[in-house]
Amino acid sequence: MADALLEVRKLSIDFHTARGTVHAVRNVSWSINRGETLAVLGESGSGKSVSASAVMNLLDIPPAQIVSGEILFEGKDLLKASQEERRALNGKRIAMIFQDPLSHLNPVYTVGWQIVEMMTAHGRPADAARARALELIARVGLPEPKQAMRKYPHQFSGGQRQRLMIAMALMLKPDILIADEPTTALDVTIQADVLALLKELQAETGMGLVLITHDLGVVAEIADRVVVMSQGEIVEAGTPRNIYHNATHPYTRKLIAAAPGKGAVKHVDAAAPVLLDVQKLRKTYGGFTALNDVSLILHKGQSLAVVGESGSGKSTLAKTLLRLEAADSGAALWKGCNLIAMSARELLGVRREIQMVFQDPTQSLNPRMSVYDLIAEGWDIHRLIPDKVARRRRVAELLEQVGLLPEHAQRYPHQFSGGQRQRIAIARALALEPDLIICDEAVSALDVSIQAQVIALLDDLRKRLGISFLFIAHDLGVVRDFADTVVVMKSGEIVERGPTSLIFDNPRHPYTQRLLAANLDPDPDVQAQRRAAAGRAGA
Amino acid sequence: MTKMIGQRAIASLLSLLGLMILVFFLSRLTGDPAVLFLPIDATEQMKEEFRALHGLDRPIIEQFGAYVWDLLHLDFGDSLRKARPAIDVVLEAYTWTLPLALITMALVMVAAIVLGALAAFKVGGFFDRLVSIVSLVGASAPDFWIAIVAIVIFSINFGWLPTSGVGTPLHWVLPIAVLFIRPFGLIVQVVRGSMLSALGAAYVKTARAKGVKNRPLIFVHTLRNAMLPVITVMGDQAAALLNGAVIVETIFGFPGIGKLMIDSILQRDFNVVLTAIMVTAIAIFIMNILIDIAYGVLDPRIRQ
Amino acid sequence: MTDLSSAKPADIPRSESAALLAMLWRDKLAFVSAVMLLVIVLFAVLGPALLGDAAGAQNLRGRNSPPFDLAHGWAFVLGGDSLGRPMLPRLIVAASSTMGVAAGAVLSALVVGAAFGLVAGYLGKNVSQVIMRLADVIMSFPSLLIAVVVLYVLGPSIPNLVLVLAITRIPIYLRTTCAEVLEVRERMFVQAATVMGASHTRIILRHILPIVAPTLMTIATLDFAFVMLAESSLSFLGIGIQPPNITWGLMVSQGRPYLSSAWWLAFWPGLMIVITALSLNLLSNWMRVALDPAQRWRLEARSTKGGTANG
Amino acid sequence: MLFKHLLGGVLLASTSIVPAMAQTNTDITVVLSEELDLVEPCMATRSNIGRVIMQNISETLTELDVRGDAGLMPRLAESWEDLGNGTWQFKLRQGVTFSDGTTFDAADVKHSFDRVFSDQITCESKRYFADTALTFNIVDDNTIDIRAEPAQPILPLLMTLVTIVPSEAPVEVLREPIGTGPYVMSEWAAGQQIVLTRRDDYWGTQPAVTKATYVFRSEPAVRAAMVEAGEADIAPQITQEEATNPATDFTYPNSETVYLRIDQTIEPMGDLRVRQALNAAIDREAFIGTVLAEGTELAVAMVPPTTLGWNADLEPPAFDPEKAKELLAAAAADGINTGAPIEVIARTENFPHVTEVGEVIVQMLNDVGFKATLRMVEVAEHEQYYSKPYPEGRVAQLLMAQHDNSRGDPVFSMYFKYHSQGTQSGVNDPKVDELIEKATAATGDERAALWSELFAYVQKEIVADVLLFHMVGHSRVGERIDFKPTIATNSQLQLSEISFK
Repeated sequence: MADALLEVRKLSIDFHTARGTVHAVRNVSWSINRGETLAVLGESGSGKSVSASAVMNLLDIPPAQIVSGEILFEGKDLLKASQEERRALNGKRIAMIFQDPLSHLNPVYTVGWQIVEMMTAHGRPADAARARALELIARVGLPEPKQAMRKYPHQFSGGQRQRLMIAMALMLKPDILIADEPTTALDVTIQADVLALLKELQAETGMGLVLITHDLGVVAEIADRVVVMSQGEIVEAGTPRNIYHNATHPYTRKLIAAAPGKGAVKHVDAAAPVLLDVQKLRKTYGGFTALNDVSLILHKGQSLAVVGESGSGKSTLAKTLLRLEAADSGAALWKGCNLIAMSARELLGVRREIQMVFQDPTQSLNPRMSVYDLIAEGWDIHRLIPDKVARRRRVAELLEQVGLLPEHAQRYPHQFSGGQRQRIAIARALALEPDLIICDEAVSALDVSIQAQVIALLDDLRKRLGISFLFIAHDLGVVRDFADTVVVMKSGEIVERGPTSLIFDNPRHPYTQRLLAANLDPDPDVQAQRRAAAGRAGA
Repeated sequence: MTKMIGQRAIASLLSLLGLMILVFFLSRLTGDPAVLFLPIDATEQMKEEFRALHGLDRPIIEQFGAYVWDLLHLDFGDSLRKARPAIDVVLEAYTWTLPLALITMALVMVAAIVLGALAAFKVGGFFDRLVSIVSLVGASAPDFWIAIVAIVIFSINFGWLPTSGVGTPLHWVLPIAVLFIRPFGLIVQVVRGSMLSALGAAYVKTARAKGVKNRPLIFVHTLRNAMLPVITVMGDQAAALLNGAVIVETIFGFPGIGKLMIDSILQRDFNVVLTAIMVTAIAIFIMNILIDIAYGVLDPRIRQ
Repeated sequence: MTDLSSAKPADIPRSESAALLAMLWRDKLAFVSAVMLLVIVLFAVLGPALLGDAAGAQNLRGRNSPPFDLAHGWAFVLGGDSLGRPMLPRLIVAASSTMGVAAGAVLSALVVGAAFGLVAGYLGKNVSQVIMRLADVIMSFPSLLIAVVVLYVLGPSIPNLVLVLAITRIPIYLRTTCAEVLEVRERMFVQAATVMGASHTRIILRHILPIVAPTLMTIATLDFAFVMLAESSLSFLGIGIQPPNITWGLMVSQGRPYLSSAWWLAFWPGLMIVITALSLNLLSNWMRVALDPAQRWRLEARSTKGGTANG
Repeated sequence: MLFKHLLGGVLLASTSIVPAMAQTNTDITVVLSEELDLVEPCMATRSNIGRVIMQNISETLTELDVRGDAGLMPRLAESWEDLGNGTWQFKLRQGVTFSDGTTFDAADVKHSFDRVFSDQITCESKRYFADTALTFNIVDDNTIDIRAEPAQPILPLLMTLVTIVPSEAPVEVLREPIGTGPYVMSEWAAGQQIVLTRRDDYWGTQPAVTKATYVFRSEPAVRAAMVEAGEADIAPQITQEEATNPATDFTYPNSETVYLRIDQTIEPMGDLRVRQALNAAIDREAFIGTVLAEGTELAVAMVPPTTLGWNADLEPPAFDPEKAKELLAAAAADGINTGAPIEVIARTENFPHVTEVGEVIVQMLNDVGFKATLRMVEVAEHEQYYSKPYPEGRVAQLLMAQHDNSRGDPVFSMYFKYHSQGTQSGVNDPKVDELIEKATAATGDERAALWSELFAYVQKEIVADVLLFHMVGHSRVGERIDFKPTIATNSQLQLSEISFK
């Protein structure tokens, strides 16, 4: 331990914010050597990225303040090194990649330029840098490296961008690569590919890999060691197996328990009346077919999951049903009336009956409206509950229903955590007592433990109020826990449909099979078996 | 991109036509040029002869028809006051206004970008506050104050610069300096604001993790992203300069379009007014198209 | 019943405005600006009634008396003008018309520009293209010609002057609003409102306008100084405000011939314009943060300077 | 192309930094307030054109002596006599050539007048012959008879207003004026400068100035500063505030008269007592040395004292607010609405401090009980109120105006300002009309006496208007120049009068 390549020793960092000082990390220690993979596991707000940011000198000081501790690289304390020395280390010895490569790549420069800059910034000649960049772009699996060099970040897909980020990070053959949630925003199959790529590259270069993640599945798949963080502290450390099976800290246990995909599978109540009957819905954008004759039936009280990766048309389906986009053809019978062809006046009535919960509550809640205004807005629109006192009471009820406090009504969205915001969004949807709530990736941006809570909340609402759900998601674990019927979409078409148990236990379509295979299991043993199986299949 | 420029050009031509019609009729609401051209005790007969000579006695719609007909032959009519083709008068003034505007704008751009970016990088610091206050004071101070005080200091007290006029590059120093102040004050604020948000962007973090030095971090990585709103404001300011800088032209005896336009409006020299407005409008339209192109150059996402 | 309903809303705004005031007190620069503006508004409201006579009393033999000399009484502390009228009361009285013209012009330009911009932006790219070209036309139309046309045809008066100044400023608001709305209308919360059945009016006024408003406010405060100076140059050309009305802009332009012999004639009104513009800008920068619920925390404790906790 | 000025400037800069430095001793620079739109000789009576062209490029047959008492002097005409029957014979100077080399003769005179009267070109000097038909008879190359119908007793004086161009000059606006004067225009860079250079073959005495460069700056402070900084030698129009250096700055009467035109057709201005009260209410002395420059004189007539028929007996109306109040009370007692609103209308930039003069006058009028307000308007609007037909539905108006007559004879003023048919007249008085008509037709002492009587009648008897001031101008003349501005400097600036110290 003492002669680790990089060692964070008893690091404590505070953030001085308006609401007082936040102890972002307290007494955190971890270390990494070449060839090793260390996972830092934690939920948002746990401080899991802070120590890595400190290593890279990315903290803004102020508001951040390093209270105590050391960051030793090759035995030298980086915190005592000059800015210039630390800059020279960044990228060259220690590189870092981030979640959401789209925003972390500069949108106005070609990826080639950005990758080459990794070397030119450290004084290497541009020719050599170009050659190396071409080589690496090919290595991370992008077709036509020369053309790719000339393209801009927005011209690539999410997975490709992360590969480019990886290529960039590896330009100077760093000893350590810090990956901050590198696969979080990616589709499951892409995630599997990227993780595999990271492992391969690690094997080739022998670098140490620090993987910051919230996903137990990722840990199970890739990590040699793991430290679990909660509220700025390391609560547990060990091998993934050890932690998964023998977690001692209650937080770790809670985390493991919250991992989706373990509950009992629900069953359809086929006797319930049909609420929504979608018939041959079709939507094209220019030459691109987003929805190709999609048909599905939703019963009252049912939760129907639409599963697919980005570009599969699942969000377009939601938007078309909600008349945010006009369908080209087809019908969607809502209680017998065709949603697609409805007049504006009729539609207003339906707007009350169908509500939507969007993926990102930060964006779907107007930042300038208080929680009370957000929830009460629907009543203004539909002229319901004119009495102010009644309104206030109802808002309080709704907030309690979604697990918030009545006094939260006067606050603004930014004062809440992501999970709480999504609860506000759900409360807003519930305010109009809808028959159907369409959830578009409603829980995918949330931490696992909160995800579990929100799913439980939705399930509870379904049972108590008989609300139906159209549940659009890419996370199969969540779907398995919540849905009773699943349709799988790919390229605008439904490739498979059936009861949840059937889809999960016996997928027939190869795409479904691939999706399920790529889905990471939080159990390291399961993942190890799958790897072994895949290795045999490959061999 | 080419298609977009084509569309813009057509739209601009239509706007130009609208502008021409508007100015033609509105300007003729403002009185009779004959009484302004002729001395106060000129006889009614002289006024009538003057109107007949310049076609001002005809029904206005007929005058408009004749004007459009001439315009189609690229004849902008003659200046009433100067008895010369209006287009010559206007273009002459423009050869002064255009370089003045372009040089001023170029200097403003460089200074505002450098100072605004540095202020944003050390936000809240002494330099930041200094830049903010100085630029705001500069932007709201009456420009003739600055102009006359500058003449007194630099031309009379120190004798470093000529008071006014044109001829040598030194003659350009004071007009440019005075013109510089207001757009600089505005744009430096915009650059600062825009840089502040750009510096918070995720790609800046990536660049720092790559070990990019501060200077390229500010001026290469961040600045280009921060330029879009800056360019919009710069366009507005440049348009104002292309419209002429009346005060500066008046005080420094600079024969630009601003003073020409004012004089022509006050003297009801309609042809010059119309021509000046159209030439200015064309310059502004061209600049707007250039700005759109600049957007595309700066941000590849806009190109599609 | 009534008690319960009225107690709460009354309680909340009071604490909120108190919190705002406390925040303002903490930012000294913004506080001083707010006080300055308050004083100027008081001048504008009370000045003409209290000091109208003092400001108009001519004394040709005591003209251009220098400032900081109390021999002629407190009113002459900032000097006397070219007709021997005291500068200080004149500056105070002039605040009224100055603010009237500037606020009138800026606000009407803001309202008209923003209204058209909101509608055009909301209706989408094509409509806004048309509106933008219209703005181009107004922008290339020299403001002086508008002034001459309006004032010649409609006659010179303060409302007409406001009209002229407003017309010339509309394109700025139009373009800015239009461009911002084009972006804001694509945001998720607008879709969320649509899904709830919100009407177009509601979406524009309740969801889009509040997001666009801070930008417009910033431009409006910058415009204030611009309009005051534009009014000054119109006066200079003889088509703006004319005596016996007084504005700072008119005083600046009237002081122009005396710049070398009696600097204070143009200096004080110019300084008032600068101070007003500066105060407005500093306060609007502060308000931009203070009125944004998501940014307000920055002001609640001054020790922090940007940047949020991450991790 | 666009940057040609700047590039040209770079080349220039290597040879000269400050232009005045590079001038040889006999070159001068004159800084004027207003640029010339035209250099057309027949427009030379317009002051901004005349200052450059008159007698420098283009000459006239006769010339009015503004420095001495010589009265009308020969220029291109050596002598003239009245042949009776409205005909005047002019003997032309011999050996005079135009700058294009052609010789000056009687045909040139006739052609010059033909151009003035043509409807193909607008000429200012035409207005002086408004109701007069001229016929020309070329006796020989150097003699021309000009007959005026009706007879024009001051025809030789009117000859000071018509510039002579060669008979080759086309009847269109000239851009390269050809004249008999001592200078030719060698450069006209619109917006920047006009350069006159001395001719070698001028008929008269060679002037001292070899080259004159005219530049244009509308800001008076800048004009004064240019002379101070040595960039210019003469700044003919600076303001009172700038004229602070006795060594270089001259103050002189500039032939302008400021007055308030009373429109007698509107109540209460038709009443004599009201008009007297207006005159008594204004403390004219208070303006002088304050708002208006020291040296400004109180006006008793529409024309300056150098004019024919000047009535030395006239006194400016005394400032007597008590009397004004009494007069008003008396008028009010007779049912005159003395409380009717009165607009004092003035033109911005008409003369320096016009707004202040207006403000003070309004204050003074209100002090005695008038209800006056000030209205400042721009030139085009002022024109609407100044000349007939006056706008309908107007309230009582006092129009402040400035009138220039440096021509030596009141005829150029009195008809327009006082005759019932005059375009700017607010008077309708048969005796005034009669006196004007008689004086216009008279000659010699009789003419002077009639004008004198008219001045007295207008000012004392009918109190036709509120005459205010005979104005002064200020010029700054560089230390190396020997030049004294005169009453005519406003409208002409003869380079031949300039010498070097």
